[in-house]
Amino acid sequence: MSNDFFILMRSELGIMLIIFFLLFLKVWDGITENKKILQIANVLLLVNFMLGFILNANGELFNGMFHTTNLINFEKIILNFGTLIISLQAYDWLKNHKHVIEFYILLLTTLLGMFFMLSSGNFLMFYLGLELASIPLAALVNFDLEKIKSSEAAVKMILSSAFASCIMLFGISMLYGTTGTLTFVELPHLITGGSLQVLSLIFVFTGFAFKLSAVPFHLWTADVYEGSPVAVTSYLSVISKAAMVFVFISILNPLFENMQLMWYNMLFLTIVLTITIGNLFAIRQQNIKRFLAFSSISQVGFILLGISSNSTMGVTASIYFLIVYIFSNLGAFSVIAIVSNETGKENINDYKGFYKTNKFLGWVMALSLFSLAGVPPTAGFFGKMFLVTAGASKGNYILIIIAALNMVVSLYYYLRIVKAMFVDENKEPITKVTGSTSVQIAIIICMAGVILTGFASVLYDYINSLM
Amino acid sequence: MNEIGLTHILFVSTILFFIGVYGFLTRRNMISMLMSIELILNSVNINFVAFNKYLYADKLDGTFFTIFIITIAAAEASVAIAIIIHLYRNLKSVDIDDADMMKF
Amino acid sequence: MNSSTVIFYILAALILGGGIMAVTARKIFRSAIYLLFSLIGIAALYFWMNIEFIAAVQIVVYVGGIVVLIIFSIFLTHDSGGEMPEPNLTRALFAAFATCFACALTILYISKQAFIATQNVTIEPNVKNIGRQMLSTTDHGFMLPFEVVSMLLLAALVGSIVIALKTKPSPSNLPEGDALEAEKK
Amino acid sequence: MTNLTILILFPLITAIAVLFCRNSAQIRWTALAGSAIQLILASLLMHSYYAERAAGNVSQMLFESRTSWYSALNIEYYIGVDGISVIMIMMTAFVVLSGILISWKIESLTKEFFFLLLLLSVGAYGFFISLDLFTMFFFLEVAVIPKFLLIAIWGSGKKEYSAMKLALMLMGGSALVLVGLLVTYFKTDIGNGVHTFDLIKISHQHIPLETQKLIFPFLFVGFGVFTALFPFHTWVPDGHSSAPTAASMFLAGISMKLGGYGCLRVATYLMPEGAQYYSSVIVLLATIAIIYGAFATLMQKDLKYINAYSSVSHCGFILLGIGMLTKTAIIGAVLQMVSHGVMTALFFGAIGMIYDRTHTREVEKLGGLLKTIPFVASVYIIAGLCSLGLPGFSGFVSEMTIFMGAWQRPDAFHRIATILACASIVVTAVYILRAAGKAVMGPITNSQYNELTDATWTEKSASVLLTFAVLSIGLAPFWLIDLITPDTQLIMENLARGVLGN
Amino acid sequence: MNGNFYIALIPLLPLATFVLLGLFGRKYLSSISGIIGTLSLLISTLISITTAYNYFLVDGKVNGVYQKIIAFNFTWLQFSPNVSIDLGAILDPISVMMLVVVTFVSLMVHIFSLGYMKGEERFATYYAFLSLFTFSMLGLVLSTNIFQIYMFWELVGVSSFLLIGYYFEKPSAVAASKKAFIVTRFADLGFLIGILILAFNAETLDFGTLIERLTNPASPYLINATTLSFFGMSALTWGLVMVFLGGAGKSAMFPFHIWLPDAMEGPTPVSALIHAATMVVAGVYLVARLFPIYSFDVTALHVVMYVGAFSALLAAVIACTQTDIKRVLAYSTMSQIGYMMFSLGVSSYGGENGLGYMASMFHLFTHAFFKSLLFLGAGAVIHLVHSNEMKDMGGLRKLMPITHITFLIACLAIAGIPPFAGFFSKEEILLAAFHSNKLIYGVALFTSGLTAFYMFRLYFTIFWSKPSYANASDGRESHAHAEHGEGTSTMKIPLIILGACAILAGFFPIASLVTSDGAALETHIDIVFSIAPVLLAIGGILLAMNLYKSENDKPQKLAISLGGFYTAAHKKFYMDEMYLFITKNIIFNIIGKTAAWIDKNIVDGFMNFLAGFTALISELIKGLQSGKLQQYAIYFFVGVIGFMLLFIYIWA
Repeated sequence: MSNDFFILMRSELGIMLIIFFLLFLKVWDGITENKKILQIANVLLLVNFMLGFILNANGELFNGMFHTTNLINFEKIILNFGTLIISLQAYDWLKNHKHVIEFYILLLTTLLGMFFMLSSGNFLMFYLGLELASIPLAALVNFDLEKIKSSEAAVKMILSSAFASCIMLFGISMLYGTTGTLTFVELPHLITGGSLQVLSLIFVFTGFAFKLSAVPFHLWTADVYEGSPVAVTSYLSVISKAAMVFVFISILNPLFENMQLMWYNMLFLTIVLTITIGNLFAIRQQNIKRFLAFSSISQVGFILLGISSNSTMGVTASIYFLIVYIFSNLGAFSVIAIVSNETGKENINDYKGFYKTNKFLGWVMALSLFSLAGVPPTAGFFGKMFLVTAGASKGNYILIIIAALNMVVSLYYYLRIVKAMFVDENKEPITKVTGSTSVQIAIIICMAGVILTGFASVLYDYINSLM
Repeated sequence: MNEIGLTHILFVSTILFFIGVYGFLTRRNMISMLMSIELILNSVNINFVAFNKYLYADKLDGTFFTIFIITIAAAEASVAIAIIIHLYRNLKSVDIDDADMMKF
Repeated sequence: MNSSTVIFYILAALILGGGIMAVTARKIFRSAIYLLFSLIGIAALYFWMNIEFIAAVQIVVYVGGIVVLIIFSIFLTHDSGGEMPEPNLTRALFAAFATCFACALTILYISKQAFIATQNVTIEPNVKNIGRQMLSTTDHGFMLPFEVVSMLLLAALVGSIVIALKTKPSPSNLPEGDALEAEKK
Repeated sequence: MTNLTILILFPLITAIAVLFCRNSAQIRWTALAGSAIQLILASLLMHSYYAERAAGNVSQMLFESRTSWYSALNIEYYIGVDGISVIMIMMTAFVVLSGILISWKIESLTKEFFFLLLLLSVGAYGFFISLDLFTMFFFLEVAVIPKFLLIAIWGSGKKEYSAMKLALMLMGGSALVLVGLLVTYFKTDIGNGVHTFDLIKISHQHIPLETQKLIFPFLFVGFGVFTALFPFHTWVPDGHSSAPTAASMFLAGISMKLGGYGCLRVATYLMPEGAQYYSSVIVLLATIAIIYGAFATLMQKDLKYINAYSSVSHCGFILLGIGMLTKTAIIGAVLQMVSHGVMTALFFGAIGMIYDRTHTREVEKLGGLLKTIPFVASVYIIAGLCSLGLPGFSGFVSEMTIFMGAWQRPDAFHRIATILACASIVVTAVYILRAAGKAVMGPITNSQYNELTDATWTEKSASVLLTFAVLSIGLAPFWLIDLITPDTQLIMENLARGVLGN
Repeated sequence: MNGNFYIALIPLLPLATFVLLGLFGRKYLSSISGIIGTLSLLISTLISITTAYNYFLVDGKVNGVYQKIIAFNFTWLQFSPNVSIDLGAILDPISVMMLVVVTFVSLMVHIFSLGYMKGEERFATYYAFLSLFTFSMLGLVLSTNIFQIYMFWELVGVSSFLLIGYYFEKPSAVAASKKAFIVTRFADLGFLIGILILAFNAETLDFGTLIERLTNPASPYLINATTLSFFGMSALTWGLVMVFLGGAGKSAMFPFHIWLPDAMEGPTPVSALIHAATMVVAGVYLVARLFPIYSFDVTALHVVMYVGAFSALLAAVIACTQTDIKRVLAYSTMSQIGYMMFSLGVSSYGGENGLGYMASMFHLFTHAFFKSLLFLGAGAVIHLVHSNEMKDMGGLRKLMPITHITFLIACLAIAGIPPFAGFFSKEEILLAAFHSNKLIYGVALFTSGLTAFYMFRLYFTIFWSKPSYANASDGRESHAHAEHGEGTSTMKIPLIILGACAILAGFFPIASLVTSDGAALETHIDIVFSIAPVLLAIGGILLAMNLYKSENDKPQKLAISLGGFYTAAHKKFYMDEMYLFITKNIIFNIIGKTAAWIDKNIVDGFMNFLAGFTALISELIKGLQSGKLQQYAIYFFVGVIGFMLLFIYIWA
């Protein structure tokens, strides 16, 4: 226990400190005004986010249960950043909510869970992190307390995620049974591809697939996204997903290196299904959150495509894409948050004629959607290109063709919304909405990201250098 | 104890696992589903303990895993029950098939 | 066939029987009781394996905690005595078929697997060892997970409280049918 | 004029400047000034290109500049021009300027309209100067969304359907291109297993025959979708006819050329053997497009549909020229791209002017416009005459070059294809004259037409500008030929390297 | 004479006029545009005459042969190192002759139009178009390159289109202009393919080189071109026939003649210029230009011959039945060009055998004068009567004496009555036919009789027939006409000049100037030989006089007695209907509609189907997302089992 402890665990410690501080606030009862609390929380998150940059350190703690590298540190920074943005965009919603502090405690706990998951050195820590990241999340999903949809979503979320983690646990137990260890360092040599290990790979893989909402394990996603409060939806679709992707990257190949062919084939199947089915469902959605749920499912397919390349290129591309994805998705969610909060409208049809009344937000939404669709000059184009490039590096062209064609389908549904906003007539368009300064800051950051990330190769190079 | 080895225990746990799965897939009462989850978790626990006991007794990894799983199961159950009850207040039903407002 | 074996089979029967009854019983309350039996059986299995600590935890947490929680919630949802709705027949059949199939497959592979026990010095899973390792930060210490779990429990607590606090649903947010129902009541 | 980046930066800056304008007059003038200066820049580029060539610079690409962009993937921002690009840029500048002039009267969402137009032009300029396939692809796709929005917002008729169809089909095309590019990329090796997107370097690599056979269709069809390759042309009629005038001009004039340029520069140049292997298929499809497009045009009743289908037919010539794989034919194809670019822009401009006044594009409803709006009607007739390949206009030069080149393939299949292609010029005459005869000549069908006012100064300048371009190609093709021939020679040399032989 | 760049002025002056009048005429130069056009053409004409003078008399022959002189030439469009389209000017006997004819006739028409078109709203445009036409025609004549000729060919076509459609508000004029353009364009397709064939085989487009390469029996190009065969004809034959097709189109030979009568919708002076004297002989000129090659290929030459002869006969027969004076003249034009055509067809290259060639050129020369005279005369008549129909005319000789006399001269000339111009040229043609092919001779002879008949039918109907125009039913209108008189002096002067030419042109020593090989050809008028045609012509005239000199019912009776044949001829042997059927039913309804249908339903349908199909699948699988959690769990579990099966049993 030395200085290392504080340096290596600074993100976790920071989050914990914030949690305890907020608990203190709750108990102390000194500050009761929501706005103040929100401001404090945002500032704290900002500080925590900054903290991530100060030092880079590789190392492990607790006998290898906790380890961190530059890459993991960077991933945590990304998650911190996303959480900060979501916190900013949730301002309008939370300022009238009764349980602001609880919201932050739960939110930050899940974030903490993700951090532990990222830094986990064995399956135990991983599992704990996973549960820490999902159980409070279910409570968060239920945070629109008076909305029945919110509860329904929460039930669906907690039951299905419990089911999925059970299945995954079963796989982990098998793995333990065949290897005798749970430590990531020791496992790769012991995993040889025996038949029980195949089973456990399948169980673990499906567990991940569930969390990543890859088809056919995705079915909970849309319902949960639709029912959750906007802030939680964006958190689920961005942060939670990003964290799972990061973990998936650091577990899949390092651990199951000897079973590469097998998991590649699994991925192949999953990617094809995920991209296609995600798209097919996205086409028909009417609720904009639900729509983004399916779109994010399809996006996950692309991320998996990058991961499937099993190379530095693929990992870089995936992480890069996730950053872009955070910008674009949060951009879109910011608009949805404003609209939903001020008018309560969440249907795509409600967005008809949106551009007439809200030029700026219309463009924000359009740019975000273009970025999600992978259309230049937005950063999404670069992200998708790199993913597909990475996917192609394995020489599996069928996969690339399917992915490329699905990009066309996805363009259709993104354009459908753009069309609704820009072209369609509406007798009662959404009135002019602005949102608070905090949301606007979030929007501006996202838009800057969407436009600039692609052109500046710095980010990509930096991620690449972390490998 | 010679005859009853690890494998038998594993059989029991595996069957229990799938009983749990069956329950999860068929019981329409949400609380029942939660109970099925507990069954599954218990089967996993048996696995971990048995492996630890019979194969890898040099460390206590499996045992600890079990302890944590039990803890988490408790936490999960509490949150799940809270949510179910909350939903019940609005929906006046604990039938999972009634919770299908959001679909397609 | 010695006594230990007999005990094992009895325990196995208790566990599995309890489990099966728990997932098939038509009355929810009975179902909970069967679950209790099954869990107790598992605790007994731990005793049988000479892992008393886990067995104790099993009884304390599961039997004393979770099942009680479940039973409470059954009471809270008012229909503890009532029959549960029939499971959807096709769904049940399909699930039965699928689970049996998967179960058979898994068992097949488990039986095929040759498990090799370690030859290293064993550590007794007694309370002392467990306690020592649980709070140690080095050398197979589980201090960190312990802390993490405590965070989880804290969060679960907070979450449960927030959600379970009674809030009045505003009728406007209910679907039409439910709104009507809510008004009636 | 040696820094090519200015060609994309300038329109971009103009586009952004447009966003900061306060009223529509400012917007128009900014856009006009920007595109006028862009035309000057393009002319300067051409001038310095000539000067450089005259000074004996024989390198394949001039004014090259490269900056490492995504170094991990060896993606570069690599730009440069050869003769072909130079004239494409010139053409684009002409069309953009006149498109802006024609759109002078756009009243709704003026700012967005001009912004998107300029953005579209950025895509085109960038595409033509890129020498890195990634960059090229980037610019190719940049142009898609502005097209969608332009049609969907300012269009007419079933604009939403058309816009969506256009965007999806073009995206589908670029998806195919993407697959092709990626496979190509991974087949290249410039040492140490490093792959490259560098067009020039790839052209020196020997991509295995099997790969070429696999990939050429992707690249060619992908780009082909942009240039209305049969049977992927159906976005053309709907898209063009629904688009606002300037967008039609851009679409037919510039955007369809991106495809042709890509087919030539990427597909054929990089995959010489693939091109030879699939040559007959291309010729077949192109011939079908030409003939079938022409016949389909015969039955159209809407001025824009007529021109759109005729674009299918005319762009078939581009593909035919490329597919014939003879030097003359390829020169012809390039000429056809330029020629069709300006010609069809003029045509759509004329149609737009007619529509603005009469509010109909139905041939049957129009009539006698030559009497009431002689300028507009004359422009329509001039464009029509150009379209049907009248000597003195650009169409003649390019079509004849393609025919001459095509005829050099002596086997019966290519002969028949050539003859059928030639035959299309008769059909072209039929539909052009039918439309012109009914719409602008003949008695006045609607008494309201007597009240119409003739072209405004902006419309006049746009027409004059494009007519000038059409005529300058048509009357003095030799300067273009000088520009194109050396580069075509290089393409031919690459083709000759192919083991399949000709 | 190399470096005689001033030749370029001949076409460029009209071009300049066109640009000037086209751009500014309507607004600024409306009143003086006629003067400008006429003056510039006058200069052109003078230069051409000077050129002709220089060429024939000053430079003269080298070794007894007129040389081909390339006045200037520059590469316009390089296809490949050998093959390029050049723009240049060639001077040889036929081009020089044509220069003079074109500029001269055009000048006459310009002058005539000053009066005829006066007061037209688009007066300037008219002169612009006339200048454009003159420019194109001159460019065509001067072409050094087969592709150059094609280019100007098209330009001529389009100027013709513009001029026919001059009265664009008349639907019939628009239709006629379209028809003219499209029919000739269709023929030009043949021309283009012919060019491609010839250029491919000779690897050049330059006339000189082309002729040299394809006429030298030892040249590999020729051997190649004659051995390659396609459907039983050699490449060379195909090429030549195809080129002839183009010529046939522009020269209104059967079966492309249908546009010519309709083309009379244009202003009458235009008809005189384009559809009588200049453009329509372009086909003849083209064949003459390539004659050395044609003479090598009997098949091609036979095609020329038979098509020419058949057209001559057909047109003459139809002309006898038409009632629109301009149409009669149009058919007569077609018939006369048929003469020129088959005259080329019966000819062969060089020396005495080249008689047909010479005769053809001679007839072209003379025909230009008397036919333009006829048209201008008709124009004057129409100007007065405001109608094209014969029935509206009659007894005009008193009202318009000058027109009457000049018209008569022209009729006599075309009928081949000595000593008028037509007699001499027609004589030569008949002689050439007689020596070569008796069948053709017979046809020609019969046709010449018919010619005399229908021309005088026309003459008598217009100028005699009714006792006096003043007695016509509508007195008030006739009074107006009477005042109108013969029009301005600008209209009369050209008639007089052309009348003089129609008399004198026959004495022009063309045999020594324009021959197939450039060497002089000895010709003599064989009195005995001339008896038959002249008698036949006189017979025709007498018959016409008998029938039409005064109003009577003999023509009707005759028509009835001829029955079906008359009707068929009157209906132009139903050619228009046939074409209409083909275009309307086959091209439009069958091919066009099918193509449009396929495009809309199959090709586009497929794209829409793809979209619909995607949506359909989306609809079909929506049940997956049923909202029921257990269903989701089952799918999840099925996924797990699926993976198990796949990866344990299939992909293991």
